[in-house]
Amino acid sequence: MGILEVKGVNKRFGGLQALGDVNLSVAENTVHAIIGPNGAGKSTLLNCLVGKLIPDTGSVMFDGQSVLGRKPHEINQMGISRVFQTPEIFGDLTVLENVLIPCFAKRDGAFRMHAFETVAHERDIVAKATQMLDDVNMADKKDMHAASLSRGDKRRLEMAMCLVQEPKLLLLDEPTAGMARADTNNTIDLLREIKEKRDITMAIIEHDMHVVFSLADRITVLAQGTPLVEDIPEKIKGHPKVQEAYLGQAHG
Amino acid sequence: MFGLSSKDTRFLLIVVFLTLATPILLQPFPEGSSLAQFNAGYPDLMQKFAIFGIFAIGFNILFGLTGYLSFGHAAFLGVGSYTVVWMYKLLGYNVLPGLVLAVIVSALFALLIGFISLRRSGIYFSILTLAFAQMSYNLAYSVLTPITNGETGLQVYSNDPQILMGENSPTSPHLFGIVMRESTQFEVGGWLFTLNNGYYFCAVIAILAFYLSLRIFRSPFGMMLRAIKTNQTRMNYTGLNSRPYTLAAFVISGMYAGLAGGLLAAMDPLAGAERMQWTASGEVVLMTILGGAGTLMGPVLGAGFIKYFENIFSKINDGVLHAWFAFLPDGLEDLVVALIHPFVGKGWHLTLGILFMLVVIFLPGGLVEGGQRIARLFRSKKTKTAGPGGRNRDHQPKPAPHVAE
Amino acid sequence: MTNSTFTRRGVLKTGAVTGAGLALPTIFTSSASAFTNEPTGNTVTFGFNVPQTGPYAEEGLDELRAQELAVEHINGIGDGGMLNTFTSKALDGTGILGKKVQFVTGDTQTKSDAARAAAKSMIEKDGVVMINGGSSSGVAVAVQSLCQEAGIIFMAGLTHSNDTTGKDRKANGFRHFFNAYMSGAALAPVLEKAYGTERRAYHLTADYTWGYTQQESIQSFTEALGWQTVNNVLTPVGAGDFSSYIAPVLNSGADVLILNHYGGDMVNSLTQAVQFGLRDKQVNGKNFEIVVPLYSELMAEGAGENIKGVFGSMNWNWQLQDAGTKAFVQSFGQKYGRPPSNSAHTCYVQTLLYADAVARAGSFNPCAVAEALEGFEFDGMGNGPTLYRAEDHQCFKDVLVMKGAENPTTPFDTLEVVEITPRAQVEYAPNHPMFGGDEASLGQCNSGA
Amino acid sequence: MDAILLQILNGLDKGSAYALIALGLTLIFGTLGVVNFAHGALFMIGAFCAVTMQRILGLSFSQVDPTKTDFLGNPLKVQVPYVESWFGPEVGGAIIDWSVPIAIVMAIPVMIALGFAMERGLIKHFYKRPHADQILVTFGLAIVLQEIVKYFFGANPIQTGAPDMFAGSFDFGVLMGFDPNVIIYPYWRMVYFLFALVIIGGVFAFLQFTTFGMVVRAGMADRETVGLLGIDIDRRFTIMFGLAAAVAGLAGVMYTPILSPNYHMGMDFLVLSFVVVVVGGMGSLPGAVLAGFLLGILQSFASMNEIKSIIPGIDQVIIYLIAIVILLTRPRGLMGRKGVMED
Repeated sequence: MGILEVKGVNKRFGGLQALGDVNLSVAENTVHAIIGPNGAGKSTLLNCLVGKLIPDTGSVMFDGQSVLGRKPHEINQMGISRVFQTPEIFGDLTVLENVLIPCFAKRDGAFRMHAFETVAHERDIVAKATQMLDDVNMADKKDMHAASLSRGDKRRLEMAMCLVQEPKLLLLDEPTAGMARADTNNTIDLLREIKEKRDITMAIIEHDMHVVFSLADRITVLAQGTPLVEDIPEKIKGHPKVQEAYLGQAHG
Repeated sequence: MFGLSSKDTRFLLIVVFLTLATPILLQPFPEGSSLAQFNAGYPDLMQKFAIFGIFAIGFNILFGLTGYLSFGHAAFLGVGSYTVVWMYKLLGYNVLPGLVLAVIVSALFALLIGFISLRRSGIYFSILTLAFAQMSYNLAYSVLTPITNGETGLQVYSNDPQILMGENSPTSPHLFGIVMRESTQFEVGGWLFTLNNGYYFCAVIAILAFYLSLRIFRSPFGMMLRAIKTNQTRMNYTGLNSRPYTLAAFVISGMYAGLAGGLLAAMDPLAGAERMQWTASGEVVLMTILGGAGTLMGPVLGAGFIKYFENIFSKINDGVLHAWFAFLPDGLEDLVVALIHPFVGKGWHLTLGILFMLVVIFLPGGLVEGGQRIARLFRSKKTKTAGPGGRNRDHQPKPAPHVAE
Repeated sequence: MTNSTFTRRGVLKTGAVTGAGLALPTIFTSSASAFTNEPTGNTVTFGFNVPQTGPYAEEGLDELRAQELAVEHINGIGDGGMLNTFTSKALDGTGILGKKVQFVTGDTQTKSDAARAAAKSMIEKDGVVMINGGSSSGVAVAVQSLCQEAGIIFMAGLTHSNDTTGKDRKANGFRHFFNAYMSGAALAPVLEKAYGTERRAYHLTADYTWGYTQQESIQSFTEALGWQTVNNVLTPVGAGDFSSYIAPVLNSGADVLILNHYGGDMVNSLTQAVQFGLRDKQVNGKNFEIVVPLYSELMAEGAGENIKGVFGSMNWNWQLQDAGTKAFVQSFGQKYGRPPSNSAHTCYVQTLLYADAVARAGSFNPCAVAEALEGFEFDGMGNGPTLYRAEDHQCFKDVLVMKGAENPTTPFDTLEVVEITPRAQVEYAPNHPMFGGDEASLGQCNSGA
Repeated sequence: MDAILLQILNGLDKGSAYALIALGLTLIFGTLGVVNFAHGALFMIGAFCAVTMQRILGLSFSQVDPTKTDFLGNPLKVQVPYVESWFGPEVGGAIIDWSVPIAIVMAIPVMIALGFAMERGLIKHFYKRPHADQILVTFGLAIVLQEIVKYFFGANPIQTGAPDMFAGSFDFGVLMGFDPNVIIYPYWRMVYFLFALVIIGGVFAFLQFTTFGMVVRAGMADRETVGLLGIDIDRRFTIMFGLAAAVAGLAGVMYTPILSPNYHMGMDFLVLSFVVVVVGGMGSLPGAVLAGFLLGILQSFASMNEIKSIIPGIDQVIIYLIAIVILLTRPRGLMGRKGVMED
């Protein structure tokens, strides 16, 4: 029994079958990659997991509970954090504040009227956030405007914001999309480090085979909205069906 | 002190000092001098500064922090005023019950409007709030005349119950016998200063309101609100429900507005329906943007700026102009007066419009940015003389602009 | 140290010269004052609170012209205007009680709040002893109650609602202008003569206090004639387009449309009613007619030729032929190149009446002034013999019934006087139910002491 | 039935004005992404073009008429318009009578020039600024414009009549078999409605069938991409601003016989037109037109006595009520696109 269990999920947009009978199981403390060509339904699947879309049929169970019908913030509170394709951070806030917010969310839940406390007086939380920034090597930038960070640093910051919540499951939506090779390698290093240092389950949606094979414990290949195969990376590499699906676009 | 950092404490103390010294600071010109026209240290205007300051501070908690632009906050102002006057009519002239109730009623009203309006964001939210406020205004002006006394404005009549009125109770708004419109005056040389009870009552409340807003700005709650303004998607995927946060901000700012409206009636026992019109909502938007949205002091400055114009510039008529330029030769005097004439007196709107444009074009951060630029100019001069040590400033990573100042 | 309810200026504003106030190194000067803003120097300040911005700005401008002229006449500048024809001779053109009059102005914006703020500023900052002006009843009532609280005299400008001297009457407030009741009383006989007693009236009424009182008055008078009231429809203020209110009128069986509108609303509703061709129609075998109970010159100018033949009432008109009117028109016309409007007239007269009352009372004390005004009978101000009634501070005088002129030669004679309704015909008891009944009371005069 | 027909007719011309103003507002918003609070002022300036034309055509010289006297008792100076003395009272009078339609000729270049000047001189610098700044600066501009007009024309409403030919009203009722006087409709309002249809049709045709229009529509959908194609989209957007100003101005010119213009009429229409635009859906041209007519007609219905007697004051709040209902049921208005103006 995995921490995330997707069973028989279907999703149609008008006449288009975006997801057809998707079954997926992500085991605890593994890195599970979902790959597939453009339009394979990877993003739709992800959106079904985080509450942005509701599947037409099927079930999505996380940690023994259904996520269906819950709002994104509720699902996050269950322990799923998400990293976006283009980093979603609080641009107008400082780097430290960016990390403080998930800390508060973790401690206080989805809403708390803490209008009469002072951020600076929440020493535990500030310490935790500072420690997290230290972990991702951003401690020296903690007073900078998040919007003025480099793209790599934004990604790093977003990752820190997710990790500081100590999620049970971290979803990554093409974390290296549009990155230069060097940046991609940095990201791979960062993720590998996270994987080694923490007990965390990750589900990665990715285009870039290099990233996938460097990180994943298991891989699901999605094509036209249906899982094609699921296996360990070594088996996937030479799999004929995968070759077929990726024909002509082996590396995105 | 007061749960604030030392910098904020200093800031607060400066604000307290400025507020308490306002009656003196706003009378820079001696009585009888030709510039006395520009003195603003008379009770009504000072009260307006404090009250609209409160209104704008509250509005800024919503707009400045969350970015939700409400075009209907005047409705809460009006509700606050009506509540207070109704309390005068039913209970008596003590302002306290009315003010407390004004805050409660406006909070409920804001809860209702906010609950519905916050289902949408952006301009759709603005139009929803505008629609509610305009409906309130139109109804208050006409159909609800039995409750609001319509165009004339709600006021106290001699046959009202006023059940708490004793034999010797003051017959105008008071706080346990301290009558709001009483003043103490003193003269120093040619200067005349008026210390008005009502003003100091408003000033104390304004300081409390400011302190509260300072605390909110520095609180996790305030940080959440700023986060909503920046990125709601991330907010939601961080496990935070933005709706109750925005609703709380909306209600808080509605309470500020209700308090301000209540104070208007506490200073002057009449509540007019125009207080709820969209122009009044627009005014607080302009005050906030003009001063600097999202900054602590900006909205207060903006409020002061607009009220000063409305009350001082509108009173400069041709007679006054002629008196100023009487020293010029006749022809020149007439020419100068004719040139200035369109901009003052009944033309004060024109000047205000031009200033709006100038400020927003040249000072995108509002008046506060103007102040900061001047301060920076001052500072850079200082650092130049202080030697090379100060120069490093510019090369450090740019710190996030602090929301204070 | 002085404790005062409303500020009083010990030091005078006399232009550029800084007088004794600066020279004396006094700290904590104290001087007891008998009443609010007691003038101590050789000048006294009036406050003219008129709409300078907003829809009635033009009317406010004309009021301001007249007030300025009145001040000149009181101070002995110019030809003296109505002071020459005024029956009371207490004013001699040397100011009031030896003090020169100066004035400050405020902008009411035709909003109660703004008007009160402007009035307060004039009382607190400029130390005025009297406020005059205004162009709407809401503003008048609001400022009147403020003056009552402050302890100064309010001489209302253009305010036509019954409430101003009815349920909202105040001891410190005085109204020279006529009211909705008088309009009804004056119009009814003329309407009877012109349109007969078998008429069916349809009212369009501005949806606010003034509209209600005027509609109530006109309805009661026309019904007394035997007219029926088909309907009374409330229209939003500033609606702009009244077509959806006007269109159903013809089919309602009504043959007279009564427009209880003022200002821009009146210009638009009348223009649009004419555009709908109402006045070319026949209903019940009679010509369809339109009545505008309250006229003003500026609105008539705005409505242009649409007002031809439309009846209405006015407080005063420059075309009157009495000596007072002639003197005022001459004086005003010389200075400004145009004849005065009736709101200008009422503000001018009110300023003179106040000054005269002070001179007769020998004091600026508002209570003394009020006493001098109460029950004061005078003539020579253009309205014939006039009484300032003590019970409600309303002036009683002749009322003019006007009609849109068929062939105006200048922009100023768009209206012509049809009848001068004698004062006796428009009088009523102070406790008339439309004026607050027995409950209405002036309260106590407040001098602010 | 007849009452409903009557109110539909009345709603049409009110709706025409709303639709025209909202159309211009949406053009500016859709192309430039600018919230233009000065749009009402443009409508007002248009109306004052008609007033100006009336004044120009009515330019007069004085002739002393010794038989009459003015209010001061001096001999009356009669004002004789130049056009009447040039062309004779018949033709001259007719020219003056037609000053509102003639004003269109003046309004088009004036409004386009004003639009260009506004866009190049001011709005251009605000594309990248927050909407709040745009609101403040255009609101300031609106105040300035209206104060300038007030300075020259005063605060009173100014009568600008329609040509005599269009005076009076047409009896639709008789045409449809009702009694006379049941459904009457002024000729000028018909003219206005037709005029609005022509303008709206013209704008849509322009955007639909010209290359210029196609580029602009593409730009409205995705400005950056069009910019990448090497098309000078900025220049076209300037022209669009001029066009929007002209639409607002023409709406104002032709509205003057219905509503005597005064300097603050722009502000009166501003709030309403924003409600219309938002109800239609920000950035949607058909939405703006649809919402304009819809709100106009519903407002007319709400003014009916039958409805007012059930819900007093409904005519004063109907527009806002509809706006609330529509925005709560259709998050982006009637025809709004996703993601526009939601931040």
